Amino acid sequence: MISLENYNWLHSVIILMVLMPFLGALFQALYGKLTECLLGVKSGRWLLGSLAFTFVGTSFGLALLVVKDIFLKHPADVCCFRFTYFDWINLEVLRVPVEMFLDPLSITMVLLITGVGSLIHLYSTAYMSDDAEYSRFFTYLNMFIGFMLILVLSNNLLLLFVGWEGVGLCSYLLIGFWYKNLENAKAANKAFIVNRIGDLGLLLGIFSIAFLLHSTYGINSAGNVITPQILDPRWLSYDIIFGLLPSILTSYPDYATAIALLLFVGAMGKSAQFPLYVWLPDAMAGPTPVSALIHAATMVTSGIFLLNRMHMVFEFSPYASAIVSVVGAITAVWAALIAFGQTDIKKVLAYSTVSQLGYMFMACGVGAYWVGMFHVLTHAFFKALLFLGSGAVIYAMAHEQDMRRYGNLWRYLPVTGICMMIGTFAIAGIPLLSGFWSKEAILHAAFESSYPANLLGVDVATLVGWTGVFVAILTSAYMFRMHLLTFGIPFVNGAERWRLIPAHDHHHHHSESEGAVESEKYDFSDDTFNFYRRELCSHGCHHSDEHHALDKNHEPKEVPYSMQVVLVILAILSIFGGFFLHQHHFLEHFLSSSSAVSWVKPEILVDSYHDNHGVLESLLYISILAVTIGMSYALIVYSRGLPEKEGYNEEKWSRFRLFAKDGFMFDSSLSRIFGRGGYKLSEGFWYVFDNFLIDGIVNMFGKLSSICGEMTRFFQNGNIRFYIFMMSLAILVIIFYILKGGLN
Amino acid sequence: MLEEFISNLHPVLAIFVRIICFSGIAIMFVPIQVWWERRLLGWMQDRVGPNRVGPFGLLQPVADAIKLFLKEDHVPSGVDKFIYYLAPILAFLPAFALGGTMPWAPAEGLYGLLTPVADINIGVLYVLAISSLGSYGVVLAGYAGNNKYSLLGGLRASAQLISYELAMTVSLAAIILVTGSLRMSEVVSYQTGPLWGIFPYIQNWNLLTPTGLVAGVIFFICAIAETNRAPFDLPEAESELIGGYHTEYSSFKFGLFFLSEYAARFVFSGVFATIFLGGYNMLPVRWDILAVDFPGWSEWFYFMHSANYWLSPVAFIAKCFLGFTVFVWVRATLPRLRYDQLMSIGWKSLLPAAVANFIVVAVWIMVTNLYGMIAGYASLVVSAIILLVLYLNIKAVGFNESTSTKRRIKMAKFNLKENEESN
Amino acid sequence: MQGREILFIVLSLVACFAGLGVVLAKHPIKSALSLVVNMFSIAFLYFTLEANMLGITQIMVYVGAIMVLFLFVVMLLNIGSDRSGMKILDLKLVPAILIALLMFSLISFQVLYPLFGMQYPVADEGFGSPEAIGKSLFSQYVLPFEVASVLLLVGIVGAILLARRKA
Amino acid sequence: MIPLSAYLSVSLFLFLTGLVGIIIRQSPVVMFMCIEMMLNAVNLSFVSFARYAPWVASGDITQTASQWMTGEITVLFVMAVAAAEVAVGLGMIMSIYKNEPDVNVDALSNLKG
Repeated sequence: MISLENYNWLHSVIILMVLMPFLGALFQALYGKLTECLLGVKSGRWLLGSLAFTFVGTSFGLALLVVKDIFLKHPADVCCFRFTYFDWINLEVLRVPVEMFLDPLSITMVLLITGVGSLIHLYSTAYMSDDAEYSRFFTYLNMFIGFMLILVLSNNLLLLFVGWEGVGLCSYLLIGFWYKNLENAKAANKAFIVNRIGDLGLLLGIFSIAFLLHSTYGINSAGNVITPQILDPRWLSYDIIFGLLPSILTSYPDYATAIALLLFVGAMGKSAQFPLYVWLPDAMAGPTPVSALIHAATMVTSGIFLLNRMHMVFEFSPYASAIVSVVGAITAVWAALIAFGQTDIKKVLAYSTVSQLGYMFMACGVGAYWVGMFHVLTHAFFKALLFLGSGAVIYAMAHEQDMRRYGNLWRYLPVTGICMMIGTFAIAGIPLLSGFWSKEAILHAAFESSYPANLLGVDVATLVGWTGVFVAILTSAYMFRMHLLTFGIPFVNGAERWRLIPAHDHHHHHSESEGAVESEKYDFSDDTFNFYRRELCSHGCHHSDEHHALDKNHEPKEVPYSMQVVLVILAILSIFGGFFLHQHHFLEHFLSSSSAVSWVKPEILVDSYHDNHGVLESLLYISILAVTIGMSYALIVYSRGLPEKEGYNEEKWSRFRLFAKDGFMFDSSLSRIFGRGGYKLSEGFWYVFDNFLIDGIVNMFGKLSSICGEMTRFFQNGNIRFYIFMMSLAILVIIFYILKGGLN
Repeated sequence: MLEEFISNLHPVLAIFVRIICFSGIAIMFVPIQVWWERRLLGWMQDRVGPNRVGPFGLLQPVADAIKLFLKEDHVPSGVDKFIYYLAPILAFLPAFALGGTMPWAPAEGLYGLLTPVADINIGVLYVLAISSLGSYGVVLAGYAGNNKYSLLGGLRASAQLISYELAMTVSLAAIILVTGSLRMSEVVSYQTGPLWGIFPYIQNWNLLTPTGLVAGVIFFICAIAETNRAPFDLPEAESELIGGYHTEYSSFKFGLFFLSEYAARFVFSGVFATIFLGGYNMLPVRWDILAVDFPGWSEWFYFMHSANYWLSPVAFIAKCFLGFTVFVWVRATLPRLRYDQLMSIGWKSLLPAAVANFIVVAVWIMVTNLYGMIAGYASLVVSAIILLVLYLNIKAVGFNESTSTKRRIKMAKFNLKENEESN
Repeated sequence: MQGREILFIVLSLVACFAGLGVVLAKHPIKSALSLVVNMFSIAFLYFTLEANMLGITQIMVYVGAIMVLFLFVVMLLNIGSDRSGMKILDLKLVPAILIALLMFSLISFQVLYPLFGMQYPVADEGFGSPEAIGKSLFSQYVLPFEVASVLLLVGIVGAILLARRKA
Repeated sequence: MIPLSAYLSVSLFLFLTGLVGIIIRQSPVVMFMCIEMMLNAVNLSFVSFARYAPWVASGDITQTASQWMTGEITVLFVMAVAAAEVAVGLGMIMSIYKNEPDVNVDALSNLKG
């Protein structure tokens, strides 16, 4: 530990870093409309946008300052700081202060959040410039950054939970940003509700940690301190937890598995892992910058962050780790397969995000936590790039999101195209780009895992490794599919595909289609124009004058410079970021040193019996081969434009692709089982309990009171003097009683 | 000699002597007041006034009194006899009882045995309590007359009394806060201190201090209202209610009302003089201090000091007459208010002003105790400005409202016209 | 018999008769006047108990304000005597008086009689003075004082709401 | 010497007179007056208890004021409450009389069971 005395300023810098985004949110919320009124819409929005960017940028600057003065000057393993500000909860046995914890892991996340966050704020100032509720958007976005910082910087589990719920709230608000469209509101609700399941898991995890600490070392029911070790009531803070957990978990290994799995359920919800991933694709209903920031780069990675933070618990439980990696692998494959059936560009990216998150969990599950964080970083670069690029495409294409309407956009959007190509290369794992490094690291970690991860007799780590290779093939295939469908110059069937849409008079058509939307608002059975209509619904109501629908006369234009700049920065990061972070094992050393307390690893972990030397030696070639296979598949199938089998007529689609389009029926069957099943169940309960038991009791009381009322209504004759008379009679009796010594 | 005689009396008898001293003066001065009022009114209204009976018409009040008491004592039929007879007495008593705690001379020597009737430690409250009793005579007279106009007069009187009682109480509360005592003699002796704590040779009469001035003006207006004089004489407005509550009274009973009205004005002027005008002191000059500070003139100053003592009853009566003159002056100058104006002045102007004054005084005393005199006066100015701004804001809002109503009415008329034209 | 006792007897007799007058007077105005007399005599009883401040407050609040309000209301509404009259044969009259007598005898035997020999202590200088009341009012009883002021405010608002003309 | 019981019996008499008055009178205004009288009776007993309390003659005013002024302070509060009560009560009576010019309390039994 460095002595903090030379770094008094850190104390205030950290809280300032957290407070800046909140201040921004407060300003936007309170004075947003006022500013627009006072300065006019255009300059007011300029001011608001720059302020929003400035607040987050200031946080980023502060984070850079901290890195420059602390982390670059000292070895990483001594850089652990705890800052206590004030007490939030202060009981005799429990004290939860508002305290921040600065270590390599949290500063990495802070840099990621504020850095990517400020870039996306910059992007949004242009992207949202003609939305009616500009300041509301930035309120939410700034607030999100603030809560995310609380999440990663907090030093205790309760404060982490505050951040966790806060980002969930912001995500909800931003998915439902265009809440006037019922679909968006439903998507927001879905995200919120699915996340509740995960949050319940996290809460239970926190509770069980608290229970474990408290019952083993804490104060028993008689109020006596059992062990003198736990005198500090801050037993929800990391430094206490990490100091006490190893010895407890060594003696109770089953608890380790239980806690780890509960925490993992929390991570699953937030990070969209297999059963709980269903909200993330729907979350694309929000504005695209939100998808880039929250649903690709930062919030969804908080599950990985949680696993990294609490990795001690997981390392005590090989079973839980195995489950983590298996769930990650299933998610990765599952989502990658679904991505093939998607025609909406943002949905492809959403499923790709889910798949990549699975990848990260694979890494965490095989014990390479730093690799998970590494992939979080690189993924943040290229996925933010891809989302923002897709946003640029959508912006240029009159808010059309269907890739089948695109094609040949290279000609019109060269900068976006190049940037997105870099992103595609990066995510596919083309060597030397950032995705390559992290993906290699994951596969490497899987094959050389030191875990005895033998679940039901299967060598999990090796299996996961091969799954990773398979997912790499799939990833490069569907990403190139997306890229080629969007930007690719078709060799055979000529022109840009939106040219096939018949032209129409803007205003006339618009009013007509709005009327149509009005009349059959939620009926999207005619799904050729499914997304078209949806976008119309979501955007049309706000600025029907400025936006016209896509038609054959549309000429895509390159997006504003402020958006291009962001794309270029992110592209540069996608190219060099991975290499930069990976050289000399920089990140590995940096992150591996991050823990509040060092502890002796359990002995079971040292024992390794699987032997993947051969695979490890040829891993580089295997992964390059995988990328090549995927890429060549995509080139062969999509270089001639949109294949007939994936056209507008879905009857010609293959059964697999149709199945994938529906997400393998997973979503709908979930709703069928839990929705309808729950309904039936509650109907049964209603019939039995409500009708007979509860109604019976209530009616009994009603009847009883009415009988009593009948009996006493004689006295209630409305004559005040009678009341007073009775009252005085009663007083007389009472006085008599008292004077007779009745109270003695 | 006189001193010995009085001091050897039985205490109950001594009290009677004091009462007679006080109320005798008050009754004695009623005819003079009547004459003075009529002459002054005549002068102010550019006419002669009574000038036939006696020199300068000085005997006119006597003639009036003889006429009044020789009239037929008429009792209307259907009145509640008991209340009818009770009302004039109830009107008469409080007017004199009001002066019970009022010192008309210093409590030293001979005067100390004669005044006040009772220097109790709640003298100011006593004044307020008794002045609130003044309404009973009027109200009951109005009721007993068995006459709609009388009843209306009584109603008005009671509403008016209750309304103005509040402002009066609060304005006196400010003075009590400054003085720190409810005892009348201490209120007077407080006023002999140096002015504002700064000028050593001038007495600190409450009317000379800023907050005291405000309180004094409010108190005097309330006193006018409490005695039902113009411009607050709605209970006996001749043009509306014939004579108000005393319409049905004649002869001696009317005389009692008449007497009590003049006595009440005289005594209220006395209370005003006691609380705001330095009581029985002749001039706001501190002769004894001057004598000490300027030894060359000390004999003359000491002479003035003793003159101040011996002439104090004269000075006090002069002040009462001054107050009475202001009563008459106001009556001659201002027209009678409308009933709603009366209420709005009482509740919307006087009461807030009195409360504001009270707050200013409280702040001033607080700040003076904490930070010294200069800061105290600064706080006085600042809080007065703040309250003024607040008042102006409220006033502005009121103006806006009224103008908008006017505009709305205009618009409505305009629209009506338009419609008519189109039809 | 000293002056004080005579004063007490006179005052209490006045108070009792005025109290009876409140109940027995046919006309509300007369009831009100009896009540005024009653309260006045109670105020003077306070004076005999050396509670000067309270006595004067009693006169100011009850006689000067509350009873004037009563009179005002009676006159404004022009309430006559009970038209139905006070029924002498009202069934409640006899039991009510019986109850009162019972209570009086009970309390006087059980409470007043034992207290008869109660010593009459010499009060301190300043007992019942404005200073003493003010000091305890603004130190120990400051919270009830504030609550009472709020109560008065609520009372004002309530009265205005109740009595204003419907628009 | 006036015994405490004398004051208390006056108080008790007035209280019971008020009570009887409430029961036998039918005019709401008079009933209200009776209530006021009862309050006054209780006040009188408070004051007399305060005066006759055995600790009155002990100690100086500033130290023990809060002890022996309790009865009188209570009376002050009763007065404040009574003032508020009268304001509201008379308002109610006014509105009752506006609806029915000749009011008998017995007739006001709309809320009877």
